[in-house]
Amino acid sequence: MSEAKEQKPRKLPYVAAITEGVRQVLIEQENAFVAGEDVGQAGSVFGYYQGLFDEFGKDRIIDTPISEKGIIGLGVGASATGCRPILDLMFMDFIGECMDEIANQMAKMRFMFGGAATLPVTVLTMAGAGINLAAQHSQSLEAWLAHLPGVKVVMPSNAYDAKGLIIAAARDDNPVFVVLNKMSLALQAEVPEEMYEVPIGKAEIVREGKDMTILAIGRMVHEALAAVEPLKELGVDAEVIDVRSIQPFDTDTAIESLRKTHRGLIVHEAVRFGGFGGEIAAQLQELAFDYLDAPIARVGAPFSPVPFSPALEKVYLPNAEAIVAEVRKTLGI
Amino acid sequence: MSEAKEQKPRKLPYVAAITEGVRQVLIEQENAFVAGEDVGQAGSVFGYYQGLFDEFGKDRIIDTPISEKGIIGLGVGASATGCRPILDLMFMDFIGECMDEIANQMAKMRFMFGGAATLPVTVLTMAGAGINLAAQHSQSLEAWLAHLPGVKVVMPSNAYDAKGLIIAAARDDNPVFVVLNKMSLALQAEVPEEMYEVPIGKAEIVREGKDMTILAIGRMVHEALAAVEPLKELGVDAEVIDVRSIQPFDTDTAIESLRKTHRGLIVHEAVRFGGFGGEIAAQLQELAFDYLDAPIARVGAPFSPVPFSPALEKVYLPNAEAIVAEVRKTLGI
Amino acid sequence: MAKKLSNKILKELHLRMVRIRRFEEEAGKMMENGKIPGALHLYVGQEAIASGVMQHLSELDQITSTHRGHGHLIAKGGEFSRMFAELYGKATGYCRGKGGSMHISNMDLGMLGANGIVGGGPPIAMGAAFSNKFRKTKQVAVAFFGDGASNEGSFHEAANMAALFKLPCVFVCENNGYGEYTPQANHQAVVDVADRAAGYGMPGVVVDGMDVIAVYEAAEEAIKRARAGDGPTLLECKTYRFYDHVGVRGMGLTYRTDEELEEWKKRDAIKGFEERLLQIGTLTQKAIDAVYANTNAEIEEAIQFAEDSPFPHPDELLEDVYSVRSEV
Amino acid sequence: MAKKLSNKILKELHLRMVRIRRFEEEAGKMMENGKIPGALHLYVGQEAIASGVMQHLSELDQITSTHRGHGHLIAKGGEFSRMFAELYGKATGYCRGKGGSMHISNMDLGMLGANGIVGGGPPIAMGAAFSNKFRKTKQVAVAFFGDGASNEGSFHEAANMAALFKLPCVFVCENNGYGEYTPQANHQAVVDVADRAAGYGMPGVVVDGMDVIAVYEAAEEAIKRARAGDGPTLLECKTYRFYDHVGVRGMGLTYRTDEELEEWKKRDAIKGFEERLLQIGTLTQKAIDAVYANTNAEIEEAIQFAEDSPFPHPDELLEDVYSVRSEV
Ligand SMILES: Cc1ncc(C[n+]2csc(CCOP(=O)(O)OP(=O)(O)O)c2C)c(N)n1
Ligand SMILES: Cc1ncc(C[n+]2csc(CCOP(=O)(O)OP(=O)(O)O)c2C)c(N)n1
Ligand SMILES: [Mg+2]
Ligand SMILES: [Mg+2]
Repeated sequence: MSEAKEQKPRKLPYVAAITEGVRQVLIEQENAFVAGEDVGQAGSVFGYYQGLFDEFGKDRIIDTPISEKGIIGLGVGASATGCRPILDLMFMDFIGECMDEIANQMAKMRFMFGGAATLPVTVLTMAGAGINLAAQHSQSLEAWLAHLPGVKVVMPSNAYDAKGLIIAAARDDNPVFVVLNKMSLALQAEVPEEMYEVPIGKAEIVREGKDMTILAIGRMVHEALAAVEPLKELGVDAEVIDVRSIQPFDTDTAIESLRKTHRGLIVHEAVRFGGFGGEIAAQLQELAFDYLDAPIARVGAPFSPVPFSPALEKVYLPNAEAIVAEVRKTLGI
Repeated sequence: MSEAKEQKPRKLPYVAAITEGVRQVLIEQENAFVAGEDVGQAGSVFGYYQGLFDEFGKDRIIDTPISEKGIIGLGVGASATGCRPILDLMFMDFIGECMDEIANQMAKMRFMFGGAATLPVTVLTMAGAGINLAAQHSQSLEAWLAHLPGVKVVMPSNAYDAKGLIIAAARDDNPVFVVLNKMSLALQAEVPEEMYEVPIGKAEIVREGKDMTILAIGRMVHEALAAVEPLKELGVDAEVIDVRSIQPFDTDTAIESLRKTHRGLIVHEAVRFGGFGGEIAAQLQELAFDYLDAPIARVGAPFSPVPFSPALEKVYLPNAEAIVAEVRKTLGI
Repeated sequence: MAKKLSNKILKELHLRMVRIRRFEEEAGKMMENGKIPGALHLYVGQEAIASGVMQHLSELDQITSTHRGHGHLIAKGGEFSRMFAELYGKATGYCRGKGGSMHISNMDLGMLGANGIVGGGPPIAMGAAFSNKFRKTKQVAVAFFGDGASNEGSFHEAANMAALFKLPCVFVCENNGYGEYTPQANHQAVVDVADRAAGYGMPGVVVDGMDVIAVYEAAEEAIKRARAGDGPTLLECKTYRFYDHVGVRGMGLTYRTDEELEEWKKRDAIKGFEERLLQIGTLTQKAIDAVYANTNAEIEEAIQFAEDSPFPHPDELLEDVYSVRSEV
Repeated sequence: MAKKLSNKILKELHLRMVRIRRFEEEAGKMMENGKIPGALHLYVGQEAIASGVMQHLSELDQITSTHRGHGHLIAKGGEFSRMFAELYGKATGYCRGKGGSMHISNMDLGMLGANGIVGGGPPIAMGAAFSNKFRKTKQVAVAFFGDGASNEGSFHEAANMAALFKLPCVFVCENNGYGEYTPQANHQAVVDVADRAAGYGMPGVVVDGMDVIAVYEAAEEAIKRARAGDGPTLLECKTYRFYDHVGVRGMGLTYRTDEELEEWKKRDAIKGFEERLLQIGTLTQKAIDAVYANTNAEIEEAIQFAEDSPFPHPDELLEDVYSVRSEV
């Protein structure tokens, strides 16, 4: 991310970086289009397609009915026959509406056909809690997708990665899910104007440290960074890794870091039990067993649906405090 | 399981134990009914409702259209209003068709309503590969459900547990998924005639050993047992635990075993990456860190859809050999 | 119209509508004042539908609602105080603060929940109707849903099963012409959602959703039919929402014109109904004023209740995920 | 009928049907002989539909199929040898042995897969049709599906979107009266699936699925309409399967009577068609015999090919899960 990022000190919010990434893909790939609910004139309820309808017209920015099975089906059929669809699933919570089309068709078609089908399809969807949208508009369900051979899954934590991962996803010849975060829409970062890719399957060390590796997913990267100072005060120099891609998962970067720090912690916003952190922890303890001075710790949401009340959602959401507390527990400090 | 099981040396196959469990529930609970595709006169494509249609009639054994969303919706609405539905989802692979109804309605209704709704609903569904039914009729997707606060998930490996867990599930006031296995339908076990429960949330030690804890899920219990002898020859005295319930997961039994054996391995038929084994491994290494002489190992299916060809499915499916190989790798023997 | 209907019913219909309207207007204000967090989908403009349908239902009958659910709960007998408390996220709310606007519900009133999932309601209502038939009660279950929701597979499956099993169920489509910001013509190639009924083998009826009597009468027939064991009906009510999709002024999008809004406002179900009630002498202006005054007082009290109520204690988070098992 | 149609077309229709029939009969035998693993849903009895429809499609047009998919692939030009090899699970099969009967497919022929998911096809066909329109080709996409599948939400969403976008798409419902072991009357309250078309704003047509000419003619109109940019049609073909739901004799259930089967067999699409062709002189008995003889020879060869072919190498398991990324 280093080079491209430093050329131009232009800052963009996450939401605009998404727009720019999609826009450049649409210019580059004539068979690319965007399809989803209110992606057209409304520019998405999250605003990240603003302007695209006016620029590309209704044939390439396609408002669909409220039909998630239809949207994914459209993407499967169209991608298998020469298009490069960018599908919009609005809230990730709606993924259950079309999980069959995702899991049994999109993910498996190539394999079932012995490699004869290629599905260059990108799906954007919005995860995360934090603005009191309650149990059906706040979930982080990436673990379901990560367990699904045939799709890739990335989760950009910042504007730079959002644009770069969208471009990489759209250029990839496989179904790629780009799981966005609604609390991050206004987050600014330096974003080059030109097209660039953030490689799918590569984690990024966003802060170096020597005492503990914190692997954070999506928005939790910022919470991990916010925990760095308090941890320092406890004498723990944390290395923070932005996982970025959960399928493929960048095992190497994680293991290399652990060899140095001997301690690891995983943070995701998803429910901790059965979340992707389990996969990471299982891998790390297996591959770095001899380096570990402490068990791999995990921070995630408690085992409950996301509550509506601000008083409860605050308690529900993993944050820097929870990270510090978990580190203290794990290290007994 | 000991006492009840030994009273009567009657043997039943898994398939008949399911029938008996469901039948006794229907007799006990007047507001219980079975609903699903071809559960009626056909008695299910797996045969486990044979005879129930004749005994209980079409009002209690209800053939539905091919409408998985409808079936789960029926169960949600009916269980919230005084019925105790037993729903049949046929192949677990179809769960994506109704994942929204499961995840956003069934699992969350009680919580979203502040505890005001109670959903005593049981879902039976058939998982597993092994008979060349290919990618869309062979999956083990329990990890999706385990990550879902609001539902319970059990996976009986034998006839005794199948009956006892179905009865426990039907008497439970929460949504419970009973994930069955199609390769186990003919497996015999001693099954008492009377009603009994196998407690949800309790694992069972099916073979005691002192060198290594093998936690096996569903049908893999039998593969783990088949690995006991070859492991003995390698000098490893394996303790085999039938996980039985993955939500809630019986952490205590697992940890206690690990304290004795100092080594652990998890086996499930589901794809290894992102599977429930990750959660177990993460918990075990965290809670038993100081007891472990080796990393927690995992055996699961490779990262691919289930292939059709017998030549490939054989390679795909985890088995005793794979368990032995993993133990050797983990222990360096 | 008014000939057939007693003054009592006319007054109740009016009261229901006013209660919804005033609740929603105040809820919108409280949201804009930053008092109500999250997303609020208001029912202003569509009051005749909930009111006309619910007039036929008792607390034993069930309904499923939508993301735009306050009106349904009010018409079903919901208390303002516990509703406002829920919108505020307070422990005294109907859902103990866990649900909020999109999941507001009350099982005792047979209100099986607003729903954040478009199309989430119909399968549940069908299930409740199944239960009613199974338990041999005379209860009816009504599913409210939007024009947009009629494109979801869940509606299709629920409708097919309800018709097949002849369930005591009514599907009430509140066709307000838009799914979010997408006009109906851009989400389906039919003008009448009711045209879908024939494909399931049930009657489809189109009714003016701005006319509470028309809704009342059509609902009467559909609910009677359901209660008599003759199966479901798809009742489409043509209506319009006066506020934006979410909140009052929404995102400021120009997906519909001011003229269109004004046209529909001329047909405001409440204003028109009040004129007729005055005309036929069912209500005097004074009586109407009293309805508003009482309603306003109740709202004021309810808001105070919500303001004064405590937030849920953090420990409550993990409650209500599971029921503690009870032996049968 | 035959007046309008050239001998060439009549012969081709006949040939397609015979090829399907004979393939299926032999596949059934091979399954019973233990040569073909997994589940085999055979198309015997329904041949007129695939044949009549596919007569209008080129290899550029796409179809999606069902669990009962061999007939569709054969009619679309599938080779027996690679099909048998796939059913056997051999490396030379159309899917390299990874798909088997329920996923048999060939992208080069525009056959986008049999599908193990009931209702899996229509959304994909709709997507292919969308692609055709987007890419401004003249291709048409046809979705085959059963009466049972018409109750799945996926059909509903696909039909609605296809009609809304006026896609070059045809929905062919093969109504064989049963979804597995459940008669149509127990899975939907309508007699004609085609009645659902009006609810989406597309024409619905019912045709005798045992009459290849009737199917041919109805399909012609629907496909022309699609190709002309006038949108989709729902074409329902009434038919019957002569074998059981799965395999030949299935699970031995008594969900349908022998009499019913015999009634339908009297209307066997192939036998009836042959009689007419003999009558009008399009084919002589000798020519008909030759069709069978050639087909049989081809099948024999194909089975030999399948038998002789190697199973996939274990290393092939992890191939084809992902495409190796290619720069645009
Ligand atoms: C399954 C699902 N898809 C999409 C959404 C986002 N969404 C919320 S309301 C809405 C529009 C619903 O339109 P309609 O059913 O007509 O109801 P209305 O808002 O007009 O009352 C959409 C698309 C959702 N909540 N759930
Ligand atoms: C989503 C889904 N639900 C259920 C099944 C099981 N199943 C396989 S074939 C079948 C019957 C399909 O009936 P229909 O669509 O009429 O096709 P037919 O078999 O009659 O050709 C069923 C229920 C499935 N494969 N997929
Ligand atoms: Mg609407
Ligand atoms: Mg059928």
